[in-house]
Amino acid sequence: MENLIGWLVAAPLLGAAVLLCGGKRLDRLGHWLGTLLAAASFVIGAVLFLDMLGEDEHHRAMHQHLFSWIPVGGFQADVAFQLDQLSMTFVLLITGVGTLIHIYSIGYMEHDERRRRFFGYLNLFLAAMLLLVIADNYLLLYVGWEGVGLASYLLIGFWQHKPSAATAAKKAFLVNRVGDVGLSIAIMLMFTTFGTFTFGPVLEATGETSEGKLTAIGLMLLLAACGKSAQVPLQSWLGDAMEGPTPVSALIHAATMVTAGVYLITRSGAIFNAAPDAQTAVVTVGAVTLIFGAIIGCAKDDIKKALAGSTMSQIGYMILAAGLGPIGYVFAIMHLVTHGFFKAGLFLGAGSVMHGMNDEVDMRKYGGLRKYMPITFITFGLGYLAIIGFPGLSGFFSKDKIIEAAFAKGGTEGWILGLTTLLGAAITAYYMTRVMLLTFFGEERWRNAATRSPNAPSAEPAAETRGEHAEPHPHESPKSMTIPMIVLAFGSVFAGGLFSVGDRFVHWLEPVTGHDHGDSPLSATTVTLSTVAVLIVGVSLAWAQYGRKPVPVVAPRGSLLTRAARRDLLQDDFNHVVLVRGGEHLTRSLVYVDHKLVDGVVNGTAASVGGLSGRLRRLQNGYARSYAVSMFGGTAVLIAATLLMRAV
Amino acid sequence: MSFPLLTAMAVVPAVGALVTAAIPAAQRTTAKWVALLFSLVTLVLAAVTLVRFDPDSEDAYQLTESHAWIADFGVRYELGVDGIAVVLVALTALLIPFVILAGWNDADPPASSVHDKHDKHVKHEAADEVVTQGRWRPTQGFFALILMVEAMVILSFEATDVFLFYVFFEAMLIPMYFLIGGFGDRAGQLSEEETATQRSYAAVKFLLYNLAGGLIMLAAVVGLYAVTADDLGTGTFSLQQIAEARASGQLDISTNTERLLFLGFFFAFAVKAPLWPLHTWLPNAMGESTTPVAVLITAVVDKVGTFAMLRFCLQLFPEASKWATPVILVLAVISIIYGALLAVGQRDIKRLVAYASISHFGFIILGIFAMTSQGQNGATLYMVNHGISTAALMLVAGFLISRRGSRLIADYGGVQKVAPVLAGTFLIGGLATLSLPGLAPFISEFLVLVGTFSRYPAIGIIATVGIVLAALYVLVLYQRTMTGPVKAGIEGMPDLKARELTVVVPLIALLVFLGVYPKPVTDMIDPAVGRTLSVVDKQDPKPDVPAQDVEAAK
Amino acid sequence: MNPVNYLYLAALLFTIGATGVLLRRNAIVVFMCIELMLNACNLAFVTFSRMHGNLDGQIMAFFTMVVAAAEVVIGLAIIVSIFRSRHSASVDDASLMKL
Amino acid sequence: MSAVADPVTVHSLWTMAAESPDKFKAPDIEYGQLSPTLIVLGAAIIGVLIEALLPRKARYGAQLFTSVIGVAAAFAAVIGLAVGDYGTSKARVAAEGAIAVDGPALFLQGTILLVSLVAVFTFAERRLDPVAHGNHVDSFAAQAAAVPGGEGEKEAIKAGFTTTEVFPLLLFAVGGMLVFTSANDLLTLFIALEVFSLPLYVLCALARRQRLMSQEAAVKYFLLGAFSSAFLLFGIALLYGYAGSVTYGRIADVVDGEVAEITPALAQTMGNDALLLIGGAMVLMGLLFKVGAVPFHMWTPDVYQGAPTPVTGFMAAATKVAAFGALLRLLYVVLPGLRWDWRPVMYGVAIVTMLGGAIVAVTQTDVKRLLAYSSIAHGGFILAGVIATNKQGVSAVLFYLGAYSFVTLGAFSVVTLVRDAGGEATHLSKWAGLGRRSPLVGAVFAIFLLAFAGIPLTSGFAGKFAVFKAAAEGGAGALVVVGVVSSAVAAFFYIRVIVLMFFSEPRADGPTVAVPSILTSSAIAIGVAVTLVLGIAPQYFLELAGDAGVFVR
Repeated sequence: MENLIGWLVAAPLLGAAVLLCGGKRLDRLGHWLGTLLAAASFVIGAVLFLDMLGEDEHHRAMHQHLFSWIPVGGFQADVAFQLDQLSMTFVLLITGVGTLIHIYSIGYMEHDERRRRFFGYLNLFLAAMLLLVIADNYLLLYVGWEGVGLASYLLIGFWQHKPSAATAAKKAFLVNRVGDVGLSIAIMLMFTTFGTFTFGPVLEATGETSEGKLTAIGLMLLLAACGKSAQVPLQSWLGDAMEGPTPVSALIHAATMVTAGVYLITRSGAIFNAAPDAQTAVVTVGAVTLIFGAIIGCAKDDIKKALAGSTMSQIGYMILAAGLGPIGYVFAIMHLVTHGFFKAGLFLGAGSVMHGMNDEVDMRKYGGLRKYMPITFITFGLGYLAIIGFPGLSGFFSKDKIIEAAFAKGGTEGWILGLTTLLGAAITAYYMTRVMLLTFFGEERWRNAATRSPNAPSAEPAAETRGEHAEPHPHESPKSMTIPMIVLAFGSVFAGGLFSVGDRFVHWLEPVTGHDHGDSPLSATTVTLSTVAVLIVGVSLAWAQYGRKPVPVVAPRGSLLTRAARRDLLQDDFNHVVLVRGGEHLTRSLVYVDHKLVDGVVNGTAASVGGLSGRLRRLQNGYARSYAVSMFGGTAVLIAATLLMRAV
Repeated sequence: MSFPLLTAMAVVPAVGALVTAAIPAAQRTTAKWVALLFSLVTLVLAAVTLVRFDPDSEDAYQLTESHAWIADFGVRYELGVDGIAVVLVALTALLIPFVILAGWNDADPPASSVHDKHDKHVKHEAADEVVTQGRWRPTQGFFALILMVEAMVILSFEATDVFLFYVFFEAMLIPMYFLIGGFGDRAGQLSEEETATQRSYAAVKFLLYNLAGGLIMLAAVVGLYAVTADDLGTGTFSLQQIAEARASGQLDISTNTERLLFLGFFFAFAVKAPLWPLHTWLPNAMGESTTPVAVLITAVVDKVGTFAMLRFCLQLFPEASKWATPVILVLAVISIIYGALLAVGQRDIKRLVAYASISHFGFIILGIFAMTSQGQNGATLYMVNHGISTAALMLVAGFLISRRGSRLIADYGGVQKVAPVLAGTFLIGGLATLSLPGLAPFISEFLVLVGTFSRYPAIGIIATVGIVLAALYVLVLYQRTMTGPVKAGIEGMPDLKARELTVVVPLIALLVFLGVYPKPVTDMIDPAVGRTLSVVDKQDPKPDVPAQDVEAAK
Repeated sequence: MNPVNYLYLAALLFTIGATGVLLRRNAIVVFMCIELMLNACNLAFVTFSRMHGNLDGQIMAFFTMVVAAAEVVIGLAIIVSIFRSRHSASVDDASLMKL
Repeated sequence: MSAVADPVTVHSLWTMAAESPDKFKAPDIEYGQLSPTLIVLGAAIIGVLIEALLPRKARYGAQLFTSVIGVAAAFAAVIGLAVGDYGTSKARVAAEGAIAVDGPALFLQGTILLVSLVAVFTFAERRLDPVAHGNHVDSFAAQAAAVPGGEGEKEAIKAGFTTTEVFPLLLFAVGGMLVFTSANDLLTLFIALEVFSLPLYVLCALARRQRLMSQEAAVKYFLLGAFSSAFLLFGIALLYGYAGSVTYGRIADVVDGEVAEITPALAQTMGNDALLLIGGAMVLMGLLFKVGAVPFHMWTPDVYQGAPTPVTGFMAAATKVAAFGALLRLLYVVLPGLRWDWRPVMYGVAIVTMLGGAIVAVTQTDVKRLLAYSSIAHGGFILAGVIATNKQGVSAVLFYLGAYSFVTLGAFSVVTLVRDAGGEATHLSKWAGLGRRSPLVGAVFAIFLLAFAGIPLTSGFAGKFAVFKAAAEGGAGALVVVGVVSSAVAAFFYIRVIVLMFFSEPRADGPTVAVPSILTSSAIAIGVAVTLVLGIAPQYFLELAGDAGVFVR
């Protein structure tokens, strides 16, 4: 059974290879092949899952050792897999949601002549992501880590002919690279500290070494997580990443890849538990990001960017939870899973809306769409309720647990975190309601908005293929797209309950992550009530603002905060001024230095020799007598020198 | 005495050069095929060597050959390979056929016909023989020179006699010089003779730089002779003899002398490698020469420099090497960052790759002087991987340039739209260059970093920053050339042809294979590296909490 | 009288000759100065010969004279030919080749 | 004391005559061991007779024949002596101590003779200059006495006169050089010097083209040469004054204070080191002038440029060999006792010579001047070997001289080929693109340049390595470093020429490359062959030079 683990990765990898190398021949059925292999790997995952359930909960981890990868002296890296409950959770999420999104894409990418390649990239992503979660050592994880980075690079930049897309892709990769530096340094630290970087031994040995080293490792891991999971300060790429096709945003930039950071931290729990300072850093990052993202979410008029902001903020929740240590890990993962469902659902919904609206993304040009695309409306609606944590839906359970855990951290820290999370919940309710209202309620602002507003991001090329810029005719999307949405909607509704009843999820993960309840200053019910309360506040605020009065098609100038938020809270400006400009100056001056200084020295020496030569040859003035002089002088010197030698 | 495999490996291409050069002007195509054939034969021989080579054997050098040569100079014709050399020889033999294939049409007239007499001279043929073949044969010359370079490079990898090594290390410059100066990719932005001037400037710069390095090394070589002559009675250049003599304490070099000699050797290798601040010849040389030649320079010839550091600097002067390590490491790190930053700032594709190479050589040298098994394994592996990846990237770039007739990045855009395969291969080459996990360079780079970090954490961390910059220059290059709207002059650009694919695909396949399963190579290198380290007697730093012990404790 | 004085004289003559070579322009005069230097040498030879009481020095002197004669032949030939083509015997005029 | 000195102090060949007839003892001359010199000089005399007796038309052939046979025979004789171990075990002082027959002497004589043989070929070349009035002409003036451009010259040319005297002149010069390298007393040294200098002065004046420059070269060479020989002579006088003898061995003994019985006079002069030092310095100066060492080098560029190129080639090659031969002998046989005095001085000379030659050459624009400066720089390298003051030093110098002389001769022969309307086109700018227009010439010249630059696998490298190695062993490490630096500088201008020949566009009015007869071609071919053989498999010749490394005393 364990030998199946490898196939989890192999199947999609095979698909990617075939689709990308296959060439035009595969254009017609390429997407089916891709979907099939994604499904295959889901099935394998499911089989392994059932097998795992059979085992007693402490011996569920499975291992598969393929071959020795880099055997160099003391440095032994293997290609080996470890599939425990934590990995399994991810495997199911990835392959499940992945497969759905493959199906969705069949319809969504129908009109794109490069659809085969798109599916190739999707498979590549699945392979890398699965490798990331089933690797049994950090180096192999690193391979998956960068692999998903590559896949996301390729997919964000899928419409390469759009400069904006190409730039966004590059930005995403670069920012991720910064995170990767953290990961690789962390691995080096592990190697120098423990002489290995395999999960088992490393996590076992954490007790033996100094807290300082562990803190260093922890911080480096956190840096990596920030890059991949778009946490402050490395969050800037996620918004731009929305340039990619919507299914990509749903799969990579909502459900799976961006949560890799959470996985990393949870996986390395042992290290963080032993390094409180690192944990504090983690929770801080989480807390900041969850507010930061939420604020951005409130300001964006681009539906996908608004959702991106929300993603950031939700992952902030998870990171925060993971930072809480054993009290939080489980809920981090649980929220991760539920979020996977409803956020993917929301994105697919958004995609469906755009699909029906000539790829218009500006919510101010939507409105009243509920009667035109009912299925989308319902599924999206359910996702909406889930994310704002409407009691009974999955988001409610997971987020509520995190808030409890935050308080349970105890002390002032606990209070701060708890209140932050509550505030976050309120804002979430606010901006999601805003999205909902702008899109599906209110008057139909798209009616006379024939030409798209200039400031809206240029649309996906599928539009050109359909080639109409006239007034949109909103319509429901094809089955291939709606079915996945429906399935996800089910997930959004029931997953939470399913997990929480009888703490199933806690028991499932406990053997891996460990769990304790902490001592919350507030009773569970108080927390729940306050959650509901803030929820209501948020919703009603939003309704007051967007539900009652008509929404202007062109965005009002808005408050200072709003304007800042529209520009990702000035993060981009910072990047531009400091990094881009500064970098350009640096490189330009270096080029100059290299040419004038380093090279100059060389050419200079040559020149000076030439000059010297030019001066010396003047002595050769053609007059025999002057030659005689030099000879005479030479002799004199010769004699003098000889005598001198004797004298001294 | 068994079949002299190592000599054969050098003789075959040398003969090939003569034959190729002798082919009459008319049969240009024949010349190409002959050259390719000889390079392939060499490749086969290299394969045989790999098989015959036994990684686990006890003796330092295998397949050795030894004949008297210049007794008065204490010089013997001594060949032998250790795990490092054998791998690099294989790399050379492997790359040359691709270089030849890639340069298939680069030297067809009109091109300056320098080499004609030139390889004449390189071949050391009696002058009157030339009379029989008066006319220009640029193509023949081009391929003859390439083969000649191959022969000399292989010999310098195999030589276990310092003098013998030096001879080919220097002689190699001449054919290279004519390859650089004699053939340009007709992609200059300037007029014909402006490019010609640029080219000859580049060629002269290349030659003088390396000659200067070589001459300084010559002084050190002479010094080495004097030293050995003093202590051993008769001067010798044989690596093994010297090593044994040092081991037995029979030969002991005073600290200062050793340091001076070391510097003499190192300078030459640092120029060749090239190490900041001695690098400025490389961008000119790579920028002006045709892409195959550029590949020859950076992927093959320059490796001799780094290889020689590993074999000669460390093994002849272990103490001095340790003494110089801090400075060298700093220079290496500067190379890494500096090269990468300049690569970002380049407007010319080939110069960009050149600066990227400078950055990579920084990594290699870093690995060598980190004096850890990971570092040196990584460095050696890096030489191989960098050879392959740069070849892939540069050759594809060459195909691109030859299509558009320009080296300026600004002249490109949206290529992926018209030539997706070209763009794809280019991207893979680029990803290899930024050492993406799963492709070969990642492994070597990571090993180098780990190796450095485990002994010099600070330097290791700075060097790690280099990987971000690498991503920057590669992706910027890709974005500007391949993506975005199709630029004027790009429309209707043909995609890769069969010949070009046969060049690129195997290289990429190799990159992937070595990225996933480098074990065969590392198994070759590891023992040799271990031996080198024992010569400099350095052990890897121990982890402070070896996890195994912890396991055991539990 | 002390033979050393002859040596001083010889040295003096030699120096005069050398100075002449350095100062005079006319090729013939320069040449004569060189002859003077040679004769200074002769004087030195003879003096030393006398001091050491062996004849080597005197023999040397004879040979020097012969050589000087030979030099005259060659020298005058060259100088005359150059004079005929340039109508000047100044060594400074003959400076086509320089730098 | 009596004017008739007692026989003890009278022992040199020259003073035999001073004996009263009854005691007359005929000097015994080892003709066999002197045969090389005798043969060459004999051939020279025959050459003179030919000039006197044969009709004009017949002379060229006859002269060529005589010279070739003479030189070849002399070379054979040298080989004979060498085979007869006269270079090693049987090495001795011949002709009453006037001539030394030992390893270095034979090796250098052999080299000189081979070089001269090749030089004879280049002298005899008659294909390069355009046919004048139906007769082939060589590179020598039709009638040296005729005024340049004057009527006389025109008639001479019409009449098809040629200066076949060059052959005997060459032979006399060679004879002088042979003696020069083996002279074992100062008088012989001086005579030999003059014997080979005087013909060279004349030869310099004989160019067919650019006669003004040729004559100027001659006059400069002559005046400066005479000037230097005057110094040499005075130096000899002082040494004689110091040691009371002109024989090397005797002087050496006196210097080392190992003389049997010391006459009061000797005691007095021996006490006066000034004599020794000044004398030694002046003799050195005379030799350094011939070697062309800075600061006694200034004649070299002008003379090399003005003289007819075959003569230049001969001078550059043979003179250097002879002069270094004499220098070695002087320093190793006469003044070893003074090593600690002259070594530092020579050190300085070597350094300025290497650097000066290389640096000034960088900005030269005329091929012949360029080669002149390069020969100066090489002189510096050889001096480095001389300074090693050990056996390796001697053999290294011998080897270097052998290798270098052929390269030089070949290079100058190539120069004779490149011509335009005004004769040889020696200005560098005219050489642009030469390698493209005529690959063969370019290739060959490139080989020579690379050999000059000391690129491995050429004789230049082997020689340079040998010299530096010896210097390093002789504890002159600094010289090696300077040498390396100056070679780097030198490399620059050799490369410049190659770039010019191959990487720059040929000029429309560029020179043509004359197709030489077998004579020059063979000269060049020999040059290339030697360059490559000594480059790739030098061992045999190194051994040869190694065995020849010991001076007899």
